[in-house]
Amino acid sequence: MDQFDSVVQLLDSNGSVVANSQFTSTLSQSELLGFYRDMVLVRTLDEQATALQRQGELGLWAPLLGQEAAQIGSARAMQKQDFAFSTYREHGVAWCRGVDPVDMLRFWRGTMHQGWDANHYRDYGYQIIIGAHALHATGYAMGAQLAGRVGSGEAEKDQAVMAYFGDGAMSEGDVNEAFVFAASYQAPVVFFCQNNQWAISEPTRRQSRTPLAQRAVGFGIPGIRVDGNDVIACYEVTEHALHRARSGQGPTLIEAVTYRMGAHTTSDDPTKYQLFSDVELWRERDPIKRLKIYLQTKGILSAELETQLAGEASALAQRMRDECRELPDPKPSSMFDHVYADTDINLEKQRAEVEAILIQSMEN
Amino acid sequence: MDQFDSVVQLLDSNGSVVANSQFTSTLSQSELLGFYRDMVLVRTLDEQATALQRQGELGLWAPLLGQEAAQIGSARAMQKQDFAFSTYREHGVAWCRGVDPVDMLRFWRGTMHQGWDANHYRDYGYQIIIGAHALHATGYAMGAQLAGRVGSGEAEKDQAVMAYFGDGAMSEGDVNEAFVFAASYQAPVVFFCQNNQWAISEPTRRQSRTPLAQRAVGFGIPGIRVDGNDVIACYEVTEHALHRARSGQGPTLIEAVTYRMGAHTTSDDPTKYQLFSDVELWRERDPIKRLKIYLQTKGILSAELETQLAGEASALAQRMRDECRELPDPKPSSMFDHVYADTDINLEKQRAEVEAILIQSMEN
Amino acid sequence: MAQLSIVHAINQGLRRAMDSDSKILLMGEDIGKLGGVFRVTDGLQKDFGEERVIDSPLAESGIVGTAIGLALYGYRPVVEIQFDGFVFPAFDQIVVQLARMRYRSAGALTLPITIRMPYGGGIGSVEHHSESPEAYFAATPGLRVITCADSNDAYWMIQQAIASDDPVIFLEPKRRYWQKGEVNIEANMSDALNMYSAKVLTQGSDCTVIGYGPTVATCLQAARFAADDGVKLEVIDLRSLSPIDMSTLVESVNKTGRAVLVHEAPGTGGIGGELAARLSQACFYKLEAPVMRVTGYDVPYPPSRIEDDYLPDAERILDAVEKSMNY
Amino acid sequence: MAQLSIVHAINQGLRRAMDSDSKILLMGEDIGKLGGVFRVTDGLQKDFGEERVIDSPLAESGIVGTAIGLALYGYRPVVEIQFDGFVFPAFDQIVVQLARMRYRSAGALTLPITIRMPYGGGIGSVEHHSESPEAYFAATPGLRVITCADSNDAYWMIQQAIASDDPVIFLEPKRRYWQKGEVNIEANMSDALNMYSAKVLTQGSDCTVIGYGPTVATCLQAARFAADDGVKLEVIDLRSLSPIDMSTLVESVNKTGRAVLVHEAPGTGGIGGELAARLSQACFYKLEAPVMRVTGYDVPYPPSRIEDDYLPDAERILDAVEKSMNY
Ligand SMILES: Cc1ncc(C[n+]2csc(CCOP(=O)(O)OP(=O)(O)O)c2C)c(N)n1
Ligand SMILES: Cc1ncc(C[n+]2csc(CCOP(=O)(O)OP(=O)(O)O)c2C)c(N)n1
Ligand SMILES: [Mg+2]
Ligand SMILES: [Mg+2]
Repeated sequence: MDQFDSVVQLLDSNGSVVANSQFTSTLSQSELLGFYRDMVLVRTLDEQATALQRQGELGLWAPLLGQEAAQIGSARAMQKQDFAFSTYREHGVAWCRGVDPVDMLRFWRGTMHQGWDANHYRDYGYQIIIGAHALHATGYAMGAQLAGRVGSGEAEKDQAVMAYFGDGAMSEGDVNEAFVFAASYQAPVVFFCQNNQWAISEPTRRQSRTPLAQRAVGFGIPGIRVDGNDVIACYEVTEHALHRARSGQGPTLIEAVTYRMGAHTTSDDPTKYQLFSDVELWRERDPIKRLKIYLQTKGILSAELETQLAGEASALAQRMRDECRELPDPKPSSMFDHVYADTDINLEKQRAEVEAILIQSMEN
Repeated sequence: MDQFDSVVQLLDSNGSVVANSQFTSTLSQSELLGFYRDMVLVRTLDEQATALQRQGELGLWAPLLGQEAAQIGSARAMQKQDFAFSTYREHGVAWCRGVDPVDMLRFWRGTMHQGWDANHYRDYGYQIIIGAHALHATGYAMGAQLAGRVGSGEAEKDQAVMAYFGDGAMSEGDVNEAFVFAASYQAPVVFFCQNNQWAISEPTRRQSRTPLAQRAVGFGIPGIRVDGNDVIACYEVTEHALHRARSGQGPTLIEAVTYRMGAHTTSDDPTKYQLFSDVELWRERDPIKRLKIYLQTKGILSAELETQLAGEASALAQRMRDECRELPDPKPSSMFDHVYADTDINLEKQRAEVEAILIQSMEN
Repeated sequence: MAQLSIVHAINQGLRRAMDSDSKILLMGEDIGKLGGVFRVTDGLQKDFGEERVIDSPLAESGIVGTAIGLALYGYRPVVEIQFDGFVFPAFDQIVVQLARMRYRSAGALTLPITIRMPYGGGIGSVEHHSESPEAYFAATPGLRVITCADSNDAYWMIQQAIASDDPVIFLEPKRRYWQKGEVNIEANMSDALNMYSAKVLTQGSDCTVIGYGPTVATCLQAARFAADDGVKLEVIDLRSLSPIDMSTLVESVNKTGRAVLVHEAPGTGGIGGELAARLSQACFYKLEAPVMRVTGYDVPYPPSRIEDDYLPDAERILDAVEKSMNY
Repeated sequence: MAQLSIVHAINQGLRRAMDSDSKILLMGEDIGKLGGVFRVTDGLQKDFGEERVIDSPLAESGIVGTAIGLALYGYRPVVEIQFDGFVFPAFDQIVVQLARMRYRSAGALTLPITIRMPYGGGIGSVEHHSESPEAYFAATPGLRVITCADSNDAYWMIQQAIASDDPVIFLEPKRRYWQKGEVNIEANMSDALNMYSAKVLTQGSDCTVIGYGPTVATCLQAARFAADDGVKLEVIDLRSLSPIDMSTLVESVNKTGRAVLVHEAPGTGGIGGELAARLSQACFYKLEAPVMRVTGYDVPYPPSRIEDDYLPDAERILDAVEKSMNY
C-alpha cells in the first residue's frame, strides 16, 4: 500500500514548489493571491469568533486554526452548482461558498440552528452529529445523478458534492455506510477528510492504524492523501476528484493531512493532551506562511497588497464584533415555527401559552 | 489489488487437490472423514428443519444449503476456549460447537429466543439483527486480551473469537465499526464473511464493487478470500487466522466465496431473482460432493462407512421430527422472567394478571 | 370500488402516487425484483424502473440518510424498513436528522420523506419481527406517525403521507396485511378522510374503546361480543399517533364517561399513557372511571409460542370495559 | 461528610467502585487523558491505567456494542456517552441488544453495563448538546433509567448502578454538574437510599410536585416561592424513571389531592404522560384536579438564546400549582 505513504505536495513548508508526477499547479497568479486573501481573512474570522466567545458573545466556537489551506483549497475547487456538506469546523468552506461570517455566528451565538439558507449558498450549514451528513451528501449526489446532472459534459450542468469530515468521523458507521452507498451507485461525491490528527483529545491512531485515505480502497473508492497545509495541492487534488465525480467516474476519498493548531472548541483544553513540541513542529508547516513566502518570492505579493489585506482583515473583525452583538434574538414563540409544514393545533396552544407567559412577565 | 482476485482453494470442484503457495492441508484422514460426516449431517439437519417448517412445526427456518463447507471448515478450526458469534444461518457452526440440533429448533419454533446456553457451548446463538454481533464479538475479543489470554503461548489458554456474517452485513455500520475497534485494539477476532452471493434478493455487487475481503485492508486488517465450498481451504485459512489472533497478531477478515443454494428463509421465493443457470453452476461446486469424490478416490470413504453415515443421518432426522414436536411450550407467565435481574413490582403485577387470565380461561 | 387486501391497497396507492409525481422514489432492501418481503412493492420496479424503485445496500442508517440527501435534492423518497425490529440502526437519522431538518433550517429545507414499516406481532415469527416501536417516533417532535387498519385507509393514507411535506412514519399492521376490504379507488385524495383524524367506527354510549393499526380489528371484535351482552362500545380507530386528534376522542369520552385504550406495544411509555394523561385531564369531570389500558406487557416481545398471551385480545378488552363499568 | 460538586461526586463514586472491583472498566470518547469533556473521569486513567479507562474510537454503536462483548466476557463496563444528543447512533445496540440479552438468553447472559450520559439543557450550547432523551429508554423493557439531582445521590447512585446486574442508563443533569452538596462518603452502599426509590424532599399538604434530575432544583425553588405565599408543596425527586416508585408518589398524591409533574423533555410522550396516566388511575377518587404537566414544549430543542423560554421554571410550576388549586 505504498501509495498511501506518500502525500501529494506541490508547495513545501518553505514555500518552494515541489514536483509531483500526477499533479501540477494550474493556478494563475490572481487565483493564488485570492487563496492567500481567503486564508488570511478566514483566519481573522476564526480569531475574531474565538475572541467573541471569550467575551461571552458566543456560546461556543470551533476554531479552524491550521486548517485554512485544506478548507480554502478544496472549496475553491468547487463550482457554483456543486454542493458542500460540512461539520462544525468548516468556516473556510462556508466562506468560499459566499456565506457572510456574521451569519456563521448565528449558530454559535444560539440565535439560529442554521444561520444561512443552505440552498442559496449550496452549502448545508453546520452539522454537529459526527458523520451523519456524509450520508446526506451521498444522497444528494445520487439525486444529481438521477436528475441527469452527471456526465453530461456540459460545464455548468454537471454537479458534484463535497462531504467534509474529520479523522475521528472515519470511525462512525454512517461515514462507512456513505462509502458503501457512494461506491454502489457511483455517486458524484468527494469525501474530504481533514485529518487534523485529533478527535478532541484522541490521536488519529486510536481510529486507524493505516492512513485514512487507504480506507477507501476496500470500498472500491480511490483514496488519495494530500498535504492539507498546502493550499495548491489541496486545490488540485480536489479539482481532480470533483472533475471525476461530475463526469460520472464516481466518488473519491481525499485525506488532507493537517493539524488542529487550536483547541477543539473554545470549551477544550488541549494542553491536557497535545505535546507542545508537536504544535511547534506544525507551526513550521503553517499553510499561510508558506504561500506568503512563495508569493513574496515570486513578487506577486507586494507590501501594498499586504497592507490592503491587513486593512480588509481588521475591517472584517470590526464588523463581526459590531454585528455579532446586533444579531437579533429569536422571538420566544418562534420556537414553534417550522416544526411541521402543516399547522399543529397542539403546538399552537403551546405557542399561545408562551405568548401569555411573556405578556404576564412584562406586566409584572 | 490483485491478491483479491485469487481465492484460496485446496480442493477443486472435481475433488482434486490444488496446490497453493501459502496453504496446504494439515488434516488427517480421520479429520477429513469427520468433516465429511459433519457436512452430511448438517445438511440433513437443514433439510429436516426446512421440512418441519413446511409442516407448520417451525415459524421460520434459514437454510444453510450450500454453505456447509464454509461453516464446518471454519468452525472446526476453533478451539474449545474460542467463542463463536453467529447469525441466523450458522447451524453448522453451532453443530461444531456441540449444540444439539433439537435445541437449534427452539428458536425457530418460537419456544425460546436462545435455545442453548451460550456460555456452555461458547456459541452465542442466533442473532437476527444484521451486523450487531460483530461488535459483541470484537468486545469479547477485547475481553480476552484484557484478561491476558492472548499471546501467552499456552495452547489452552489463548483465545480467539469468530464473528460470522454475510455479504449483505458488510454494508452495515456496525460491521465497519467492528473493524475499526478490532484494528484499533488489535483484538483477537476473526471476521468470517460467508459471501453466498445474496442478501435475500440483492446480489453482492449492490453492497460492493470490490471483493469483500479487500474491505479489510483499508482498516488495517489482513483480508483473505477462500473458496467457501472447499472445506479444507476453509479450515486451513481459518486456522491460520485464529492462530494469528490467539498469538496476539490481531484480527483477520476472511471472505468465503460460496452460494446460497436454498431460499433465504422458508418465507422466501428465490425464483423471483436467482437465475436457474447460476444455481446449476454452483451445484457443480457442491461442497459435499467434492470432498466425497476426494475421499472415495483416496479410498478413505468406504461403502460401509457411507451406509453407516446414511443411517446416522436418518436417525438424526427422525429424532428431530420426534423431539421438535415435544419441545415444551413456555409457560405464558414465563414472559416475565429474566427481563431484569432484580424483581420488578410492576412486572409481578402483570404476571399475576396473566396467571389470573389463564385460570379464568381454564374455568370457562 | 375494489376489494383489496391491505398489502395490495398500499401497492396500488404507491403506484397511483408514482404515476402522478415523477419525483417520488422508493428505496429499501429487496423492494425491487422481489417486491419486498411482503410484496408491498410488487411489480413497481418493473413498471417504474430501477431508478425510481431502488434496491439499497443493507444499511438502514444509510437508507434513511441518503433519502434525506435525495429529498434535499428535490425528490420525495418513500423508504421501506423491512421489519419494525430493523428500524433502530436508522434511529439517529430519523429522530435527529429527518425530524429536525425543517426546524433546524427555519423552514428553508423540506424533507417530504415517508418511512413505511410493517409492525406488530401475531405472525408466529422469530425475534425482532413483531415489534411495536411507534411510541419512540410519536414522542419525537418533527415527525408524523400514522397507521392504517383497513384497506381503504391503507390506500389513501399512504398517498396522503407521500403528499405531505412533513416526514411521516407510516406503520403497516403486518398481521392484517392480507385482510381484505373495500377501497374507494375512484375517489380523489381530497375526498379521503384526513390522515391525522381519528375515525369513530361504531357508535356506542357505554364505553369508548380506542385502538389503532392491528388492534382495531380486535376492538371491533370486542364490540361485537359486548353487543351480545347489551353493552354498546364506541370503537375509535386512532389512525394518527402524531398528531393526536384529541377533539374526536374527547367528544366520545365525554359522552361515554369511560375509555379503554388498546395497543400491542408495552403499556409503560406507550401511546396509551399519553392518551390516558390527556383524556384524564380533558374529561376530568366526565370520567366515571379511570382510563384503562389494555396493552402488551412491559417485556421484550416474547417467543411466538406465547405471543397470544402477550397480545391484547377481545377478552382482555372486555375485562377492562367491565372493570370500567363497575368502577 | 464532604462538600462535592456533582461532577466530583460521580468521579469519586467511580473511583470507589473501581477500587472495589477490578472487573469495572470505563469506556468512552476522551475519557482518558482529557478526563471527559466535563472532567467526570478526571485522573482515573492516570490511576487505573489505559486498560481500565479506555479511550474509544469515535463510534457510539461501537462503544456500546463492544461493551456488550466485554460484559459477556465478564467485565462490568461503564460507558460514557459524551452528550445526550450523541446517544442515538448507539440506540440499536442499547434498546435491541443491551436491553434484551438477559431476556433473550432466559437469564443465562448478564450485561451489567452502566451508560453514563450528561443530559438536559440550560448551558447555552449549540444544537444536540441539550437533549432529554430519557423517555425513549424508560419505555424500553429491560433497561433501568435513573438520574441524580444532588451530589450525595450522584456519588451513591453511580455506584449502585454499577453494582446492578441490570443495564442502567445513568443520566447526569449537566447544568447542575457544578452544584455542590454534602456527600456522606463514610457510609456504606447498603445504607444509601435504593436507586429505584423516589425521595420526598419537602413535606407539604397542598400539592405534590414531582421532578427529576435538573428540574429538582427548580421544583425546590418553586416550593420556596410558594411557601412565601403560604402554599405548601410536597416536592418529590423521582430519581428512578424505570422502574417508577409508584407507592411513594401515590401516597403523596392521595394526601395532597394534586400533582404537578416537571421535566425538560417535551410533554408529549414524556415521562410525565406515563406518570399522569398512572396517578390518574391510582388516585382516581382522591385527585381534586387533573394531574398537571410542566415540561419542555413539543418542539426540537430551540436555539439557546430562547432556551429559558423553553425550559420549565419556577413561575410555570407555580402557575400549574395555582391552576390545580383553583380547578
Ligand atoms: C455522534 C457524535 N459523537 C460525538 C460527538 C462529540 N464530538 C464532537 S467533535 C468530536 C471529535 C471529532 O473529531 P474529528 O472527526 O477528527 O473532527 P475535528 O473535530 O477534528 O474537526 C467529538 C467526539 C458528536 N458531535 N457527535
Ligand atoms: C438490521 C437488519 N436489517 C435487515 C434485516 C432483514 N434481513 C434479514 S437477512 C437479510 C439479508 C442478509 O444478507 P447477508 O448478510 O448476505 O446474509 P445471508 O442471509 O446471505 O446469510 C436481511 C436484509 C435484518 N435482519 N436486520
Ligand atoms: Mg480531527
Ligand atoms: Mg449473503
